[in-house]
Amino acid sequence: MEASEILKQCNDVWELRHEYAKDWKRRTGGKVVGYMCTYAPEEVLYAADILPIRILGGHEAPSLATPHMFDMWCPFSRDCLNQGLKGKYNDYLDGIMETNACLHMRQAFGAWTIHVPTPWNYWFVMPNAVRSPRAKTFLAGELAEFKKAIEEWTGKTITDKDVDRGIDIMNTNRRLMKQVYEFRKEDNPPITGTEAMTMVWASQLMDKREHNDLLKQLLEALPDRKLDRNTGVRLMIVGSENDDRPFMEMVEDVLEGTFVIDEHCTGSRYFWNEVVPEKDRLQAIANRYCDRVPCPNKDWGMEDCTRTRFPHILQLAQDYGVQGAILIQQKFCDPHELDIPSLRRYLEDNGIPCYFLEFEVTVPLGQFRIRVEAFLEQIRAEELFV
Amino acid sequence: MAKYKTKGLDCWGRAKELRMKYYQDYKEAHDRGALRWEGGAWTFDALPQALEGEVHSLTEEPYGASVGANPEVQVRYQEAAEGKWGCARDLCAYLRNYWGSIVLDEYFFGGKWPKADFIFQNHICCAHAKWLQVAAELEGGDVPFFCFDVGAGAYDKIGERQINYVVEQLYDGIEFLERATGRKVSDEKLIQNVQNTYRSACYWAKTCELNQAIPAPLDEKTMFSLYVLGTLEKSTSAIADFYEKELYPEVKDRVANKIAAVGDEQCRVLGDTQPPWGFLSIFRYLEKYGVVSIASLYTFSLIGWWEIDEQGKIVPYPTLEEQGITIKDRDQALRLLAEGELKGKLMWAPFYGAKYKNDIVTKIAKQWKCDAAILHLNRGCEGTAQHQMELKIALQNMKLPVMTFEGNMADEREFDEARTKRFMDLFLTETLGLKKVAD
Amino acid sequence: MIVAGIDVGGKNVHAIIAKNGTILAKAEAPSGIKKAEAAEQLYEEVLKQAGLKREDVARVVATGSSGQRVTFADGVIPDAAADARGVIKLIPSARTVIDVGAEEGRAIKVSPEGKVLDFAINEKCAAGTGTFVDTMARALEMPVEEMAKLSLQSTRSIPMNAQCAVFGESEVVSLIHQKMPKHDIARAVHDAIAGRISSVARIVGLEDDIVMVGGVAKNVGFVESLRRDIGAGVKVPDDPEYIGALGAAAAAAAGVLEEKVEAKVVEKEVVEEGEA
Amino acid sequence: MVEAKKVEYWRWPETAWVNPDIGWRKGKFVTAGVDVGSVSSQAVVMVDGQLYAYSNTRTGSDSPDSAWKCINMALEKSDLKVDNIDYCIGTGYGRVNVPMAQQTITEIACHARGANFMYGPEIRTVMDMGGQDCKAIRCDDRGKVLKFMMNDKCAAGTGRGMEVFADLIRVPVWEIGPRSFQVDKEPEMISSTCVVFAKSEVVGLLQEGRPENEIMAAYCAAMAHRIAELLNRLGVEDKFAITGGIAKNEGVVKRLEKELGVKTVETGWHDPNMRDKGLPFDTQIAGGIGAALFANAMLERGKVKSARKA
Repeated sequence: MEASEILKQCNDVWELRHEYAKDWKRRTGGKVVGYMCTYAPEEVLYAADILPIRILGGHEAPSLATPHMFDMWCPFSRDCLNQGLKGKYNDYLDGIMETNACLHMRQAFGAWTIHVPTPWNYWFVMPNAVRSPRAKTFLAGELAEFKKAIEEWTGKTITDKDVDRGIDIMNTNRRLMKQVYEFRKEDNPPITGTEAMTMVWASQLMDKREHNDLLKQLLEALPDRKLDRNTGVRLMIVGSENDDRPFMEMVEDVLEGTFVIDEHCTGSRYFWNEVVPEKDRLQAIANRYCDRVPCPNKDWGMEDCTRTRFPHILQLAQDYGVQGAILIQQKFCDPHELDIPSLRRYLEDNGIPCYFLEFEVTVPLGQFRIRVEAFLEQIRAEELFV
Repeated sequence: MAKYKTKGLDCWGRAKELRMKYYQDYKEAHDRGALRWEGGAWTFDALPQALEGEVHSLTEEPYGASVGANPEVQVRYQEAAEGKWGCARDLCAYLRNYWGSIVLDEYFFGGKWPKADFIFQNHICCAHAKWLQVAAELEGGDVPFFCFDVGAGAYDKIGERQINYVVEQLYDGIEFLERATGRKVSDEKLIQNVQNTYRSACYWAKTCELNQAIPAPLDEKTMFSLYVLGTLEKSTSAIADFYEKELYPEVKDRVANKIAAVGDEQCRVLGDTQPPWGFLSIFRYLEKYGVVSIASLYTFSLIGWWEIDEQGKIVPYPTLEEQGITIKDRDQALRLLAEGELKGKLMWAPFYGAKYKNDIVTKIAKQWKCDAAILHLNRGCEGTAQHQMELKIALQNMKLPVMTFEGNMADEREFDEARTKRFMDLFLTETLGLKKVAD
Repeated sequence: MIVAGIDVGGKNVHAIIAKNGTILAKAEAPSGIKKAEAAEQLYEEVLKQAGLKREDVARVVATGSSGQRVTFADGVIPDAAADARGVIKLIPSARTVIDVGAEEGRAIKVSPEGKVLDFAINEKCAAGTGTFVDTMARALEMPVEEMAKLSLQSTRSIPMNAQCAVFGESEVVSLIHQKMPKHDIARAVHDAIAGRISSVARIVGLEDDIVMVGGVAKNVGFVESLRRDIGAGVKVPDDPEYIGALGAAAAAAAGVLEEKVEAKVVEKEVVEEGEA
Repeated sequence: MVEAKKVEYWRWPETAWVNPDIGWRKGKFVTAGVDVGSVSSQAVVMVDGQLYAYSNTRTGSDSPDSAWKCINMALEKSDLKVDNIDYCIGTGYGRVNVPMAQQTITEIACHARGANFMYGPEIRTVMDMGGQDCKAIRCDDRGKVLKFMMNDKCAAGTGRGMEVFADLIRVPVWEIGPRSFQVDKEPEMISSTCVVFAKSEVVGLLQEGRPENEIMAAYCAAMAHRIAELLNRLGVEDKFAITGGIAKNEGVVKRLEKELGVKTVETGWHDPNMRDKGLPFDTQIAGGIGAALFANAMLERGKVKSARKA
């Protein structure tokens, strides 16, 4: 299959996520569980043959959510709740879960469990002190309880073999997506940032076994793919949740820039780390979620004020030949707001110019275009003078 | 002529004195060869306070609030944080006051910013660990930093596994302290501090429980200035004594003699979250209608420990004496500390879901006989403002009239006093049908 | 009994004189800067219309954001209270009132007696106010009325970021630059504000009958957008901009008088601060 | 409609000027910069990088029309036709809709370059206060952008805000600056950040019978403060110049200097003989100048070909 055809299928899943999930249920008769944060241990859900899908926004004014979350809560989490309140999930979602993460999604989850009819819901206590060895032990215990709860709910015991299968599905998906990202290092990447991230969005919305098949075909097709476009400035996009396709397209199609790498929980941060197998499977999964690239909310230590995410971002920037970074953040997203002033200094001190943008459910494209265009000019300013 | 007799608190002056001494001690600590550490109001201060020799802390939220109560200073600090440091304007208002204070190298209680010897934080909301992580950066990046994770689950889900998670961290914390300061943690002091922590937390709860009386012996505006001590150094004898031996007996006496906080009490209001500190005058405004704010999950359990009894009632958490416990060793002390904090602090329950907050707060509304609720939709603190709109719905479902107003506990740029009073007029006169009783 | 109601808002003053529930005369004028005088003059005018003298009027009640400035009023009631009373008078089945004025958008839950049970106000942001509409009309270089009618021709919705009046204006400008048809832009503007208002209304709950009042209720484009958002059932009474004055008159007739406080700068009193 | 009858106090005079000392036919390259902003549009025509003609007009709702309007107005008193222009660059909000332009560059780059030309190479910080955006720009000695920041949501402190205010208080916009200093003592600034709510705050002050000048002072102070907040985020480096419409409002500029503790370079040509010749100096044409200069440089370096039609 043509790369473009495969990527279009990913985009279809993203655009028609509900239709996909309903169809999946029809085909498999399995259960579908929505999760609101990427700290949800999908391995265990796959082990139980449950389809985990990420709850994403609809990029529309979340006016149904206002009576439950007033204006100061992040527009993305309000948009997610709004989708639920609109009944978009009513006829197929079997369960909803949230993990200890930001306060904003907790609001959305709290309201969801009260007002959106969903048969099963689960609060998963994901520890915050991910750099403390204590967290790994605690998380393994939490996973055991989670596994038990699912067994009680589905009436099926989850064997070690099942868990191995779950881990394998997730790891394969992570490995394949990382291989696709490799192509973005090329001078003229055969895949745009918009396409690459759409691929990740699809992975969060569809059966990863099916996604893996698409990825394998994509990896075969990419070497021969030549895009008829000017790469322009090699950009990195960093920050909180981002599935704002119009913005990405504006930068890559209208302006002369290409996102060659991202650091989002709807992008690389989601799949960068694999589970390292060990005898105690749940412990292996626990280690993965403690050692993964952290959400800023969990990026702090027990010795000093260092962060682990910053060096990782810099490494990505260097590996992918980044000329400039666009730091985005959902309005009111504290975890990222708390890191951005430091991150900006860190990257600029390391020679990577940054520009900051605040996202909402719909971004004012007119306002943002001038900013990004000027930022691209700033990066290539020398060309105007020699 | 007022309905009830009323008078100020005898222990008021003592409370003020303890507070000012606290901020002075931190400032002068180094001159006296004492150690200085920064941490949150909810951190396990029993540990660093158990280090050998003299040790003083600066808790970040009360500091941010002190600044917030002075709009001119607050705006200057926050604009420094937003301008010079470049942080978002919608972050926690206390945090911006705190960062701005460091950026300007200005200690609100006089002199330059007193840099800490170490940081001993605990992570409650999205901001806490990051708050002092950045503070440490601003202070030069070389301040030893330790932070607890207490997000182990809601009070009703706390078992051995959850307690162990925190106890293990407490042991790590002690190692960190001894490594970072070169001083030893004394078990004798530690045990003493844990006992004090229990006294502070349990006796504050007992005091709040007395507010179920009609007329209420205390109004929230006054309680704000009383629980604050527990957010400073809950593990010291001075403060534990204040709660157990001064405040509690006095309030008990007020109830016995029907001494009211507000003489014209005719409508008992339930509150939520911190008020706009610079504008406590809105409470005086309510008093003109005989309306008195007497209860809130926030005021009760920010430092108070509680539990839900068999009848589903909210009652103060038992003291060590009531549990018949005398602490023998370090391990027992640490376990009791973790247990009380995880099980007793109902304020944490909302972090695990709207249902928890609704359940607890509707109980409070009933037990404390509230006639209405006035909720401050607090843009300044996401932690305490969680699920406020859900709470509004839950309270209205129990037929309690509810008014909300948007504001910010410590960013006067986000609070409109005149406008808020306009809403209060509307709510009090139209919805509650009250008339002014005083001018 | 003859009574009068005066509603002094951010943009206009409305006055009504009624006798035993029937309106004898009503008038409107821009409130301008000197609101007290504007109210004074309009009152004279409406008295003349009704062929009455001041002493013929038993009671005058004022309302609106500057109601406190009406020196000749016997009483003042909050604007939301006036809305509630006024609407219930015209449409007794009303349970939810949405009032969008020049500088404030609000929703009120009313009892059958016209009592305010709950209310929510569009918090301090111009988006969701009449002024936002005016600003956008200016950007489109057409009168508000024209923009309203034009928007009805649109069949597609463009999501617009209705955060700030000034930013909204540049959004409109960039839409114009994108050669977007003006009727679609006009609709986008109305949809954006309607979205904001409907979310405020949802806070008090959308119980039927839902009635929209206030100056913006005359904007057919906006009402259309609001109906698309919260349902075709939204009712709009005749002369929706007079509801406040009508409610004030009703209050006067009912003898409901909140004690009148002179508008003065509240002196900051020193209160012991607490912390947390 | 009430509004229709009202005088429009925000309406500042449109201007145009042609340099009598330059014979454009002798020149090697005729370049133009057309800056179509959200509120005002300027056309600048240069001959070999020398200021030949310019205009400063109001922007209509249609960019192409506005572009034509201002370029025609600039060339009204000259025999130079648009077809004689070798290369034209469009900039500003409506840059993508400038029909006579061969290329576009953002106003950020153009204002930095223009400020460098107008105020001189020592300029390191440029503040462009446009109609709906404030842009704080850091640049080098060639007017190359090193870093920039723009105001975020709630766009108080923009030219548009000042116009709304002028209309409200019924004072011609150019009188506000001077009159804002005719006060006994500096009043407290308007607290609201929002143009619309600042408006109701102003109405409130007027009702309290506060003198107009005082209110103007309060408003200018507020605007200066907003802009200072933005500049603080960027960090102001000397020398500091202001371009755009608000630069003409000393009521804001002086207060801004006071807040930042940095003086702005005085408005006037850096190039001595342009100053001596008394060429008119308009802070609003910086963008157009920058664009025209970029066009000239590109032709000089053969990066682009002349698009001259006649």
